[in-house]
Amino acid sequence: MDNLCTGLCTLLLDGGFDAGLAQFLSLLVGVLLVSGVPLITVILLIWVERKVAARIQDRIGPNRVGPIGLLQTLADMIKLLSKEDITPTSADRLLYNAAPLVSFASVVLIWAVIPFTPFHYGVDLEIGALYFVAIASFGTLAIMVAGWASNNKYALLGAFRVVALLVSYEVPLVFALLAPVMLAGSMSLLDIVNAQSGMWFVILSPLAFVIFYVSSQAETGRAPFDLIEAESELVAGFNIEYSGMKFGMFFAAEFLHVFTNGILMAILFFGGWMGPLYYESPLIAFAWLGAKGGLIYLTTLWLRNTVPRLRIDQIMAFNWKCLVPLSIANIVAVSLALKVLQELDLAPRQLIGAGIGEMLPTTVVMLLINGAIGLYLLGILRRRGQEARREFQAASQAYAAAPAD
Amino acid sequence: MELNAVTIGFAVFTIFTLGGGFGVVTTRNLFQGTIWLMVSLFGVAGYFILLSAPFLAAVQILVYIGAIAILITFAVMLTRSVTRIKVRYIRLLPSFIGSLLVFLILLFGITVPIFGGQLPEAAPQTVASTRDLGAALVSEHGYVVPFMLASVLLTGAMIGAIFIARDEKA
Amino acid sequence: MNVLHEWAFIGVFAILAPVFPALPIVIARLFRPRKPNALKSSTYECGVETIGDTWVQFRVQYYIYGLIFLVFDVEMVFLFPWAAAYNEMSLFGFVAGFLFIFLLTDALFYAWKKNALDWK
Amino acid sequence: MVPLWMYLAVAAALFSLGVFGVLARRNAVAILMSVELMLNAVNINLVAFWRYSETGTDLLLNGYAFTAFVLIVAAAEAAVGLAIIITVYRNRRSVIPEEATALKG
Repeated sequence: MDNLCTGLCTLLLDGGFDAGLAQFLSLLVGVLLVSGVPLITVILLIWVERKVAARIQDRIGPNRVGPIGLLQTLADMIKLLSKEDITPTSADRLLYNAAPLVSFASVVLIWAVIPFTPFHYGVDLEIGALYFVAIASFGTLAIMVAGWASNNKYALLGAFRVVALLVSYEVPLVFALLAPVMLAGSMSLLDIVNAQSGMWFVILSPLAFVIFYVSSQAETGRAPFDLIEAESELVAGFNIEYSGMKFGMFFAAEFLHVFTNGILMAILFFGGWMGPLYYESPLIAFAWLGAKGGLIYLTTLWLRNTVPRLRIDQIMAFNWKCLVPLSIANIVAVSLALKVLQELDLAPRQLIGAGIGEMLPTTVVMLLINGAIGLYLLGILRRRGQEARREFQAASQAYAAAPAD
Repeated sequence: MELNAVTIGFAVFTIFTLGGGFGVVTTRNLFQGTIWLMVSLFGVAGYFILLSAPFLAAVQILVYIGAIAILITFAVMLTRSVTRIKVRYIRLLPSFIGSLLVFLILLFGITVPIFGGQLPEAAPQTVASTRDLGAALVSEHGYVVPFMLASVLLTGAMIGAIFIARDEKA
Repeated sequence: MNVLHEWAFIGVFAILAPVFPALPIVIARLFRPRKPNALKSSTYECGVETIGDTWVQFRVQYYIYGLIFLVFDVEMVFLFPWAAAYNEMSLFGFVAGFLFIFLLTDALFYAWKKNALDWK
Repeated sequence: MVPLWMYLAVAAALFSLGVFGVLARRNAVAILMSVELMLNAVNINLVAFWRYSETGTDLLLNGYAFTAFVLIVAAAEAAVGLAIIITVYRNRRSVIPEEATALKG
């Protein structure tokens, strides 16, 4: 959008506008264009989410409002608009009202740095990768504030559990993020995409992708990590006191966050807009990004609807005793292998602009290392699973053998 | 001082920083105090951006709003009777006079006489990138010793804090 | 000025981002009914009267997770520039980064050994 | 551009607010938060000096790197400080520093 902004700016300047005002107006148009993408997608996403969930559960899903239920979200919005908005008397009014806004804003703000095509993006920050992690931390704080400001035991308990989950899974997420940054030698998302011209990072570092995928699923509070919506335990968790449109905002934020994570993964690991013919037209590049992000998004929906919820102690143990050590091992392995290959002149010093041919030895070595670590991990997990099953069987036999009172 | 993006940003972030700081020292409710602290530190992050240090701004938000805010909130909830303290302040008047004196000395004793004359144009346009920082952190001519010390400090802090905070009975 | 221009974009975005969700909430004010009563706006606990203070005592495990997270979060501060400078780094710098990661991993293993990572 | 002294003035004000909080607040957590304010005032100064004087010389990154180290120290201080407060609270049911007198001679 940068070129568009400057173009508009000069146009306005020629039209006799004040310099500062022209700059501001062009910025405003740019922001509206960029933010339009997530705001329009979110309306579609809610429909997709419900339709996919319904199909997986062998239902039809929304099909009454509009063709194949496409307008269902609009109908829901009208319904939510007309719902009474109850603020509990004991709530902290200011923080209570601010929390859903911050929650939604923290997701939309991520889109400022997402490169849609090689030339169309909000901004290309030097610290892009760090930026979206930092912005996401506002979402965590918003949940904490929502839980506290409701002044409700369940809300506070739910918020505590969710925040503990979110901060825990942020560690492997950020460690996994280090791998693309290291491979590209830059934190700018544009550079990271450009560095994948030779080989996608998902092939160079599949483990990092898996870690990122799992922890971003947890970051959005989706099953199997859905402590956020543990209806059976916490009567809906931190948002229990919210109603009407404010409640809707938390959910819109969640849906959008899942899709945003899909797009981010497409950018970080699947080459973003890269694909056949992407240089022909920005629309094709944009379509590639959307297709990749959408596919990843669909797999998260699939996972969400088919995997049962884990207990909180299992979730925490899985994170701290499996994902975090794995992500550290992964980063050590990636950096070590790449350094050795670079010293042996088998890998290009700069991945930006590297061809497939140059990347071949690196790819093979990286795949082998990742495979070895992955197999080792699977072995450990299998042994742990067998142990757990044996313990469970012993316990159930002891229970069956015990004399009934 | 003309009106442009930088000056507007400076004014806004000053309101954030000082307003948040004021909230921290005056509010009785510690949870709200934490939020005020975050408002204040967000303003500080804004200054970092105005001063062309976006990396530090991101780190400020990541460390303070992402982690320390959560940590303080957890601690506030763990020490429940914190909110029951009837008296908010002790030695209110002497503290007020003392801090006012500190402010006046800092402002009119050091800042204005020494740096008041420095022109705004003194700021150079070349700014270091994050990559330079990364290279400097681990180079033998750079900051490798503090880098390692930071690592030791963090390890020590984590081990120590876990050792202190762990509930022996549980 | 170029860097600041980028951040001006982020600034305008940050001002507008909370406005997007605020708009429907404000618009809803025009349509929605407003008939609050004491029962409706009381604290919701499945219909049971709420007993005692909201600020029940929490377990210290939350704090310990927060603490470990904080330490790792701060570690990122240093690892990100290190990773960004990776390609033009000398072997010395590379080893220094490794040592850094190793020391922090040490702390994680201490926590593991002390069972501080278990949800009790 | 904003002149350097304005950044320093804001930092001085923030520092004084922190001093006031440390001296006058009764609650240990509030005192810790005030200490964080003071550390951040220092950080504003460091970055401002770096931006306005250092980038023109050979010492390109001193202020920048130093700020990052102050951030680390602040984080470590918060972690250990809060852990101590939690432990003192657990043992004495109090978060008022004046009441923790077990080690007083």
